[in-house]
Order: sequence, then structure tokens, then C-alpha cells
Amino acid sequence: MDAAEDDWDAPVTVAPIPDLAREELLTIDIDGWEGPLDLLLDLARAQKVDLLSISITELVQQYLDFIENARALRLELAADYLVMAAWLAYLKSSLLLPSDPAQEPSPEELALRLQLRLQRLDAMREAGARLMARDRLGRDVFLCGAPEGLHVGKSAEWTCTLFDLLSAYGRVKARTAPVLHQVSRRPVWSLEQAVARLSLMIGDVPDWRDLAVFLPQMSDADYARSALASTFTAALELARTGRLELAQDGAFAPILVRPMP
Amino acid sequence: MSLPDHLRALEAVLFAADTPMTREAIAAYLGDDIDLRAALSDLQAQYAGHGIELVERAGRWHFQTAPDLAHLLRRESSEPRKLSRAAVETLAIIAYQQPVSRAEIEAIRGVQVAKGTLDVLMEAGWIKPAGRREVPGRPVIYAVTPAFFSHFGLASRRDLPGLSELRAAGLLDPIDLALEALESQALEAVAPDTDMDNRGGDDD
Amino acid sequence: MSLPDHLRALEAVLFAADTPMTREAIAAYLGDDIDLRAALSDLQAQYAGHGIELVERAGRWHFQTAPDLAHLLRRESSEPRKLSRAAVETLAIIAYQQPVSRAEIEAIRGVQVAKGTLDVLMEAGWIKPAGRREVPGRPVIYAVTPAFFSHFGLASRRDLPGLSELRAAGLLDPIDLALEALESQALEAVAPDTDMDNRGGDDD
Repeated sequence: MDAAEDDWDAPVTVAPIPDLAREELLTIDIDGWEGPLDLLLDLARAQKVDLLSISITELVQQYLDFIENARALRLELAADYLVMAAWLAYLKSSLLLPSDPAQEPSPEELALRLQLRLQRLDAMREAGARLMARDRLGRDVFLCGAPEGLHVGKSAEWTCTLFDLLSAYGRVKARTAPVLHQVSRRPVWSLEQAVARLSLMIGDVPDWRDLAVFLPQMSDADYARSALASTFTAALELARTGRLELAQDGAFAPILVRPMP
Repeated sequence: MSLPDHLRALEAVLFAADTPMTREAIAAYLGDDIDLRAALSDLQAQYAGHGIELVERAGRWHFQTAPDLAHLLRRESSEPRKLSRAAVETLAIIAYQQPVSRAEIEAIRGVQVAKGTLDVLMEAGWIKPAGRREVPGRPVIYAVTPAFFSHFGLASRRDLPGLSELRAAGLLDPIDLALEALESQALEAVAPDTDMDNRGGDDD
Repeated sequence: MSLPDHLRALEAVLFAADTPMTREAIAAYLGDDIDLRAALSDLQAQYAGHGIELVERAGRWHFQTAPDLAHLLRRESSEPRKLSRAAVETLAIIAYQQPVSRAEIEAIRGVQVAKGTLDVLMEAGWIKPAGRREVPGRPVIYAVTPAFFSHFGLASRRDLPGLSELRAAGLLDPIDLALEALESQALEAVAPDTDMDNRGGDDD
């Protein structure tokens, strides 16, 4: 076990023990943790070895203190640390309130789930450390340094691993499809789409209608803006080709359209 | 000091091989009229107490130096590339809980598996994609390779350090299962002889 | 059967060495307080009659297989050869997008595919012609074989990871790719349009 601990490159050599002074807590590098669960595990381990008998409210408080201090120091915290903080604060208040039988799952169950998660992560961390501490080939034990080899013949036996195959495909795809990436990052409602939609929807009803009603519903703001631009251009295009009429009462007033009879 | 012919042949083949060999691969050289199982075990016994030993790793056999001589042989150049902590945890999860998908690894670690973590482990030859999980999205699942067992000196999965303890403690089970187990334990402790029908309603 | 410590150490050092060793080189590992001359001769005697023997050649020591067993080690007459990068890419494209013609592979790779590349893959038994495309010129189309699936440990094409999974595993890294693309452009600029068929599988 000692060897395992040594090999383990845990960045947290200073476990934040509950009664440590806050200033000492602050010296801990936030980059040392692999996410909020990892940080929680370190806090919990400092509390007790048996993760199922730790005090969750105490743990929550330690975590919240830690986040508070990090913020006071203007350390930049990744969003998931803050999400965890919000969730833990909620959990803590639910645990302190009189229990509400209607609440499902109960705060006690949520707390227990958290403990079980910590326990599982801890088990895997430990297992990883024990693996790394084994007698490893090429470090502790060695194969024959100069094997004579068994194959002497002429016919080629082609070798290729699945990894080679998959990375080759990844290489090809990424090499040949760079344009696709840009398109997917900035969705654009094309002029062709806008013309098609507008000419379909305008139909034959000879009433004046606000151009805005022809806009597709979109939640993405950039996408909606592009739809606005292309729909406007499409209206001009259709007016130019004599398929609809445009009218506007004044600057910035709604643009009205109706099909040409 | 002389060895019987079939052990000499086995010894030479294993010594000359540049990778660990399965029994089938060995048989391709030695023919089928040798009881390989017995021969391997005899040869292994021959080498007991030597500076070289014959070991089995995931069904593959090879000679290697004895672990207690590591201090003599270790050179600066022989230190393998240090794995990141994320890679170590990911490897442990795959080894102990295989086959697992990326999402399952992330659920245990509570963080996304960074780009490159699985890549590093695959490049080392320790993990490989092992089909897909038959659930929505059909995610790829990963498992460890024979090279993993050779590298870490494990005869089989059962040799994984602490595996039986982890299994007995339910630490390899999903959280939902563990939760149910704990709840039923607690209920039995609190109310050992309540009527079963009433209990059914409570622990829903 | 156990050996004395100094012989165990000597045995391990000689086994792990990648070249024959002089007595001085051995002493650098074992220290000076061992009578190496005697130890080497003891160890040599130990291995007399084994399938491996300890030999001295021009003042350097190493283990080798016994000469009378050489016929055993030469049984199989195939040598492993690594597929060229072009061949691996071609194989990957066929696996993912089969059936495809040579022209289609070229369109996807963005580089010409030498005929030798397809020949190598057919020789390996991983691809086969799978009819012709009913378009002008009726080009031959290719598909992967059952041997392909068993070699790569895949149950079916559905086991191949999708693009999003490749990306998540870090196999679609744009920086590496940009560099590689530059390199291959540079290579192609140096050797522009040599006769592709002559270049065979080695168009790396």
C-alpha cells in the first residue's frame, strides 16, 4: 500500500483537514482536482476513511467554504464546481428542513447517493494506484532484450491494429471535411431555404401580411438573425421577379407582403 | 541438469519469441503430440528460484526477469511514460468494470473523459473498443487487452488487486443496486419482523 | 532448483540485455565483489542441456537458443509487415463506406490510390472485389471480408465507432491533422505524380 501511495501522483498532498486554517486551504491549487466530485472526495477522505459514515452536512459546508474562498481570491472556477456548489447548498437545506414525505427522492437518499458515488470513485482511484504500483513490464520486470524471433519466412503477414485503422479513418475524415466543421458551428438560414419557404407560405391569399410571420421559429439567436436577413432578401428577390409586392408605412415599420395576383 | 527434449524445445521457442505466446501459437511450433499444459507447468517449476521466470498473462506465456531484481535492471530510460491521473482512473475503471462505455466512465468519475485520455490508453495498447452496448445510441464499449495483463503482471482478471474485496463490498455495482441493498439492510435492522406486505409499500 | 543470488542476478542481466555483454559491462550492473569469471562458468554449466545456452563470442556473453533446435524456430515462414499509411486509410474507407470503387476511395482520401495498395489489402485477405458499380466504365467495387472482422475483433460493421466517438476519443485531432496534411503535401510536391502503379503499397 505504501508503494501505491507513492506512485500515485495525487496533486493534493495537503488534504484540507476540517480544522485547518482557511489560509492554508487557500494554498491548494484548484487545478489539482479532476472536477467537483474529485474535490469532494478529497474533503471527505480528510474527514473519515469510511466514506459511508462521513457527515454530509459537514462535507457540504467544507465544499461551500472552499468555493467561497476560491471566489474571494478571484480564482476562476469552472462552471461545474459552481453547479455542484448550488446543488450541495440545496441538499444541505433540504436535509436541515423537517422531512417532507412527498419529496421524491428524499434528501437522505440524495445524500446517500452522493456517498455511494464518492465511495465508488475512491475505490477506482485506489485500484488505479495499486495497478500502477505493480511490477510493470519495462519498468520492474523485463522481457528478453534481444529476442531471436520466430518468423523467418518470406510471405508477408500484414499487420494493422484496430487503433491504426480507426485513427486512419479519423485522419481521412478530418482531412477531407474541414468545411463541415465551420457550417455546424454557425448555423445559417440560406437564401435558397428562405425563398423556398416564403414562396410556399405566401400562397394565394391576396392580403397584406407582416413579413415576420413567415420567419421560421428558432431558439438560437444567431440562427434567427440569419433567418431574418435571408427572409428579407428572399422577399426582395421574389418582388424583383414579380411574385409578390412589398409595402412599408414608414422607416422601421413592419414590412408587409402580399402575392401578386 | 539436462532437460527432456520437449521442455528444451518449449524453452527455446518461448525464449526466441518476440511477443508472449498463446498455447495455440506454441503448438504451431512444437506440434500437437506434446501435453503443453503439463510442459508449461514443468518448465515454470524448472525456473522457480531463477533470475528469469516463466509467467502466464491472459493466456499468453513469456519469460521475464524476476521482479525482485528490478533494482539491478532499472535504468533511467526504462521508466514508462507517466500516465495522467485521469488516465490512471479511466484505466482502472475499464479494467475492473469492463466492458464500459465512455458515459459510464464519466458517471463514475463525475467529469468528462478528456479527449486524448482513451487515445493514450489505446496507443499504449492497454485498452481496445470491444463492440457496442445494446442500448439507445449504441455506445462503443471498452475492455482491456492481453498487453494490459502482460504489462501489469496479471495472470487474469481475477488477479486484479483487490477485485474480490471490491466485488464483495458491492463497489463494482451500479449505485441504484447498492442503494437498494443498503435500504433492505436498513429495513431489516430497524424492523426485523414487520409484515412483508407493509414493507413493500414503504420502500417504493 | 533455486540458484544462488549472484547467479540469479547475472542470469537476469544477460537475459534483459539487448546486445551481448562484456565482463566489464556486466560488472557495471552487478558490482565488483562477484567473481564474474567463475559465475559465468557456473551459469553456463547450469544451462548445459537446456534449450537455451549461455555462450561467449569474442569476449561478449549472451544467451541463445541451442543450435540443434533451429529447425523448430523456423517453422512458420511468414514475417509481419506493417501496412503503409495509404493502405490503412484505404482499408478504413472501404470498411466504413463499402462497397466503394477505387475512384470513390480517391475522392474521399483526396489522393490517388495506387493499384498496389488494393493488391496488398487483397493479399492480406481483408478486402475483396464485390461486383461492379453500374455506372459508365463499370468500375470494380470493394468490400471487407470475414477475415477482416476476425482480425480486428469486430462482430460486424456496426461495431465500428462512429465519427462522434472517434472525435471523443481524440482521433480526429485537427492540429495533428493539419501538420500531417502539410507534410504529405510536401512529400507529394517532392515526388509529383510518379507512376502510381509502380509505387505500389509504399506510397508513404
